[in-house]
Amino acid sequence: MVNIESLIEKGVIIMKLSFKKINNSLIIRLEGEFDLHTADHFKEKLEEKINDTIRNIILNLDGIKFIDSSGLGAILGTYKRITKTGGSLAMVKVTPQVERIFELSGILKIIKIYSSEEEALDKILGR
Amino acid sequence: MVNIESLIEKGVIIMKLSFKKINNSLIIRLEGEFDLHTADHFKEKLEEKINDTIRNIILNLDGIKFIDSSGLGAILGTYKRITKTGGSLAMVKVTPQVERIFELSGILKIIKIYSSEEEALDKILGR
Amino acid sequence: MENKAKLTIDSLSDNIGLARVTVASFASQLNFTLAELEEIKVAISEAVSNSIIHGYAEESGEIEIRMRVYGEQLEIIVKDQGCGIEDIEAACEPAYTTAGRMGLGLVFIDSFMDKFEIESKAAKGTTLKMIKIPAQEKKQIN
Amino acid sequence: MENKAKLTIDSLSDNIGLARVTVASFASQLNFTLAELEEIKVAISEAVSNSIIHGYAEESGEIEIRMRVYGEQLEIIVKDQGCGIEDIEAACEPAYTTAGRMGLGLVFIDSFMDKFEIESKAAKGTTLKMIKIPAQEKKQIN
Ligand SMILES: Nc1ncnc2c1ncn2[C@@H]1O[C@H](COP(=O)(O)OP(=O)(O)O)[C@@H](O)[C@H]1O
Ligand SMILES: Nc1ncnc2c1ncn2[C@@H]1O[C@H](COP(=O)(O)OP(=O)(O)O)[C@@H](O)[C@H]1O
Repeated sequence: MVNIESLIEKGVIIMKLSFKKINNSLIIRLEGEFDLHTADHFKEKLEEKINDTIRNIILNLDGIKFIDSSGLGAILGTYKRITKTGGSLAMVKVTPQVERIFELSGILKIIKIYSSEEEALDKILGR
Repeated sequence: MVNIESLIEKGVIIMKLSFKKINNSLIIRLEGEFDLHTADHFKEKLEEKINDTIRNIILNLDGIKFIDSSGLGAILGTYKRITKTGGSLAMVKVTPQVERIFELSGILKIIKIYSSEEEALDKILGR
Repeated sequence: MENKAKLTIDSLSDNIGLARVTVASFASQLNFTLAELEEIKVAISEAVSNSIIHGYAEESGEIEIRMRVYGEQLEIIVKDQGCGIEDIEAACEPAYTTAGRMGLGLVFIDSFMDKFEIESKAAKGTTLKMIKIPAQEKKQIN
Repeated sequence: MENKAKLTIDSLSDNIGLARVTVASFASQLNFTLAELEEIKVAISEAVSNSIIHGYAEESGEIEIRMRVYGEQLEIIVKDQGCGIEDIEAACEPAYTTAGRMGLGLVFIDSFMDKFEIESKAAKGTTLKMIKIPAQEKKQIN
């Protein structure tokens, strides 16, 4: 079996996604590199997982070591999709490389970053 | 400053060497990839460090993640050099990739691998 | 010392990571910091993605990535033989996109590289030339 | 699906790591294990080192590395326009070397790849063709 963690470590372009549903919020943990190639993969998987019972999305980006404007576009697309139906999108834990790209792009004006999934859930649910 | 550890992690070809002298034995710790390019670097550094007061050499290969026949050749060259003056060469801690190449090459018939620097010193000095 | 390499890839998104890894590995013979290597990776990623999406509009084609180091600087040339850019000046504006994307690719390249030039001809293709010098070297010159 | 890439490098030992990283990254689109990727790296390392040391005898020259995946197999072609191999059969013998080296490079390539062919002409150059199939795929066929 190919060891995905090690491939990611080796700079091989693969994105691993894991999903967790807490009430009406979907937590998505992303690992790997977020570019045009993996953005397509991300969008496909998201369509499979999203349904009427999901109102909010939390993207945990702790495992994203690389992002470019295509990855950014996929995040913004997710934001547009979920806010259209009245939901919220929050991001959690961002590596310095990713933060730099976020700052340059201005995306932080519309999507907030929290330091943990719990904090993001609290804010989104207004607890 | 370029962070050598991270470059090595990224698969960038750099070899880091550190030397420690214990009585008449020279312990050399190698980190990185051992190929034609770094073998030249290794040989140069070795020539700088070796002198009449050094009888034995211990190569700690724990940090070597890649080796090919050029790296193997550099180790064998070191063996020939040090045994010519009556000394010994021992190797310490070998990663699975390196062990596989060693086995295929037959080098283990003439150079022994030990599990720690202390064990190698004990054997070499006949303690 | 001069050193050159050239990577030619099929126009497939599968190969963007390959282009990044190859250029970053080539670049690392200069004194770039890890942060600078990341910037180079973003620039390559944007350039190659553009050739795939815009240049060849997802049709088949080849993308050429030339790398060269000389006098402590890195030169990278990314070339496609795709549709070409109609209005180069407009293309460089933030948020300008003809494909419903972010319109940030060329902006990122421009801000991450020390020098950036575009040459493009309709139906002939696009060539991006980028130069980056390690900050450490720039300091020593001043 | 077919996918191709080609890396052309100057004949410098600085570029051996680059060749390894590029080929391993390209190869990883197939189902290779990490151990198999290491085997591919060794084969590339030996082939490129041979072109540098023997083919071009440390003089300047270009080395071409063609990569292709098709039908779940990886094909790699390493080509130089160096001096050529005089006696291919002898060259493949363990411990045979014309340069005081280990004489194991071609032996390693042969044992790590599923198929290995050498084409060489004096003063024209040498081309190595290698094929590797992930063990996982081989199992499924049988
Ligand atoms: N290689 C290329 N071939 C053709 N057109 C291109 C190319 N690169 C960029 N362009 C054009 O320039 C525009 C801006 O590019 P860019 O800043 O990367 O944003 P985006 O890719 O998000 O659209 C693109 O929308 C496209 O019209
Ligand atoms: N690309 C090449 N060009 C010319 N001669 C080569 C090439 N590759 C291999 N050879 C010849 O084949 C011999 C055996 O190669 P190899 O098994 O790799 O051992 P080594 O490199 O240790 O000598 C070399 O010594 C050389 O004479």
